Amino acid sequence: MIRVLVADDHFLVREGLKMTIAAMQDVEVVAEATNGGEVLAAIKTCNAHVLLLDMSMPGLSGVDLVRRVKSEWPGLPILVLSMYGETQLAAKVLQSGASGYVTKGKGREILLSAIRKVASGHRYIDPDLAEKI
Amino acid sequence: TDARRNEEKLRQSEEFLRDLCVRVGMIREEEKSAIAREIHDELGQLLTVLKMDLSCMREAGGLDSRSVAKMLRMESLTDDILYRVRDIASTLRPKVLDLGLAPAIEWLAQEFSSHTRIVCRLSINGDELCGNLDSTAITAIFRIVQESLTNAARHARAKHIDISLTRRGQFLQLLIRDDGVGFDPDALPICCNGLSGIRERAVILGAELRIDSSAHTGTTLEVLIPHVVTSA
Amino acid sequence: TDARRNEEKLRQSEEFLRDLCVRVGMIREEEKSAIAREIHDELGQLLTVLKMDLSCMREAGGLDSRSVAKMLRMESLTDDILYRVRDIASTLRPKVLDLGLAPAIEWLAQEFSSHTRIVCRLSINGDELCGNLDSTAITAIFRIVQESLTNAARHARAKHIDISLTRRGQFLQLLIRDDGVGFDPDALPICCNGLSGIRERAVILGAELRIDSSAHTGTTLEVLIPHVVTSA
Ligand SMILES: Nc1ncnc2c1ncn2[C@@H]1O[C@H](COP(=O)(O)OP(=O)(O)OP(=O)(O)O)[C@@H](O)[C@H]1O
Ligand SMILES: Nc1ncnc2c1ncn2[C@@H]1O[C@H](COP(=O)(O)OP(=O)(O)OP(=O)(O)O)[C@@H](O)[C@H]1O
Ligand SMILES: [K+]
Ligand SMILES: [Mg+2]
Ligand SMILES: [Mg+2]
Ligand SMILES: [Mg+2]
Repeated sequence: MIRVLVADDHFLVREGLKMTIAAMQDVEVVAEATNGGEVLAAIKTCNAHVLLLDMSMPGLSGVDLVRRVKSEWPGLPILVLSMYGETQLAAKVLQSGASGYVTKGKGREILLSAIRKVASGHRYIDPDLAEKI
Repeated sequence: TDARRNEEKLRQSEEFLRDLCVRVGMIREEEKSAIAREIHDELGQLLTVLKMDLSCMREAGGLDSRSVAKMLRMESLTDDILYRVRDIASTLRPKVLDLGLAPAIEWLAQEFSSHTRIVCRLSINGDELCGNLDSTAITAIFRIVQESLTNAARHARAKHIDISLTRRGQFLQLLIRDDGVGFDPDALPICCNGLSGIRERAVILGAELRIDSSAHTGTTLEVLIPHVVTSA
Repeated sequence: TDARRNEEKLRQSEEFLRDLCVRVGMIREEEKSAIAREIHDELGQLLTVLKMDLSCMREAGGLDSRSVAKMLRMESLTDDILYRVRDIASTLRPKVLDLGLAPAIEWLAQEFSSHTRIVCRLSINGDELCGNLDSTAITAIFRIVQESLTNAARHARAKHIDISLTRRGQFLQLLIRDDGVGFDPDALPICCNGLSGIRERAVILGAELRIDSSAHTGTTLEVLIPHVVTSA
């Protein structure tokens, strides 16, 4: 089982992600967070294999949060979920240490391959963006 | 002394207007980013949720093939709406502006080339300098480039556009040059907003603006931005 | 003659800035209505289609009760999104502005009273005159009233607000008076946008603006709009 920590400040989005992941055979949600502080706290206790991270949350978030998590937990792959489709942003996020970047609104298939990819130590870039990079 | 007093009054009124102009320009950008944020954070998130609901219901199985087809149609409609939402928000204020001037202009040039098939060459050498620009200045410069590209695409019938940003002593020099049909900058209809938007941004930057244009040489827009602006 | 030349230069620059200011204010409103239209028409339309698709599928029958519950949830989510779309669009530019100044101000006062429970009294006597205002002027006056009401609600702790619009010879006089705590208009922090927005609109209207305020009398804002503006 791939253990996922889900971080998003939007309640309904978290519910949606949990529902989506519940239907995946080999993936489970082990903890949730709604801001940067909660992410850092949850990592310590939940033994996650993947951090599924919303790009914009209140407080510490985005690139800064990715850097912070990477410096404290270099072995934890981060898959960033974002509303933004600009390739420069994706590049910046990956450069800061994230393993994957997916724009929100993608279906279960893409989310599943992305989670599996980053969990096994590989990179994943949203197919819509990959062609532009 | 009467002349003196008049002059002083005029100068004050000029100052007042300049302040107002800067202020209004800033408010306008703030308004835009507030709307962009609202669109992203509110509409975008809810649409994402809807999309997940639709996919989950379809993938859970148990639906007949007609229902599955309907669900797929709704999912793709939701994708369209999400696409429009992203597009509207990034027209208002591209998020990439947060990364700084160079990435923002790169993004702009890339989008522009892919939409218009006009070749867009970039040369950004003042990057260390750009790092010091505050976000008001970055946005103003970005908007000048954006409107210049739009004009080149709409009016110039240009094949190439060169954008350069270079340090020139105490100034940051922005040049945008197209090889199109040119126009007469002194004989403009008053109906248009683009160039006055550019002028407004120059005022905000405290910059000097020059437009050279002729049928032979195409159009060159030069903006000389004083270094002072960069220390905010 | 040196003084003359200077004065002339200054006057030109003042004129340039005034033009620019008016232009920028107009663009801002145009931009807002364009975005409002896009959000309202494009997104609104697509979402309505989605809503109909959802209802249709549910009402066609053949779904088990769990699926029906999910469909209902998605329909209500779509309603929420539609509501947000309308809200954003009408914040940008209330549709009621198309009906003219008097109805727009009535709508504003009504919305305001119902949200704040502050009594809002209207007296619009210059209505024949208002009929001649062009849409730029109508929008500018509307925005002045809007910001004044917002300020009264946020800062004044007022119980009553009087809005009047009256013909005064060659002028249209707009008065907005609250019975709140007042403030010192000459000692304002520079962080705020509301009053400079009001000033900008006064410039657009070519109007005179006066703000009287004290702890005893509350705040009165007077705008004298020259009749000339009305013939556009
Ligand atoms: N790069 C260019 N090449 C050729 N003509 C140009 C160029 N830039 C501007 N022009 C001319 O100058 C005019 C004014 O430009 P401006 O951007 O102010 O208005 P516009 O593009 O016509 O309308 P908008 O308000 O949408 O920008 C244009 O209509 C066009 O004739
Ligand atoms: N009707 C009023 N009664 C009392 N104080 C007022 C009133 N209108 C304005 N003020 C004072 O003037 C200040 C400036 O008002 P202004 O509208 O420019 O900014 P703001 O309301 O604070 O912020 P915003 O930019 O959101 O409008 C206010 O902060 C408030 O202290
Ligand atoms: K699961
Ligand atoms: Mg978020
Ligand atoms: Mg233009
Ligand atoms: Mg205010």
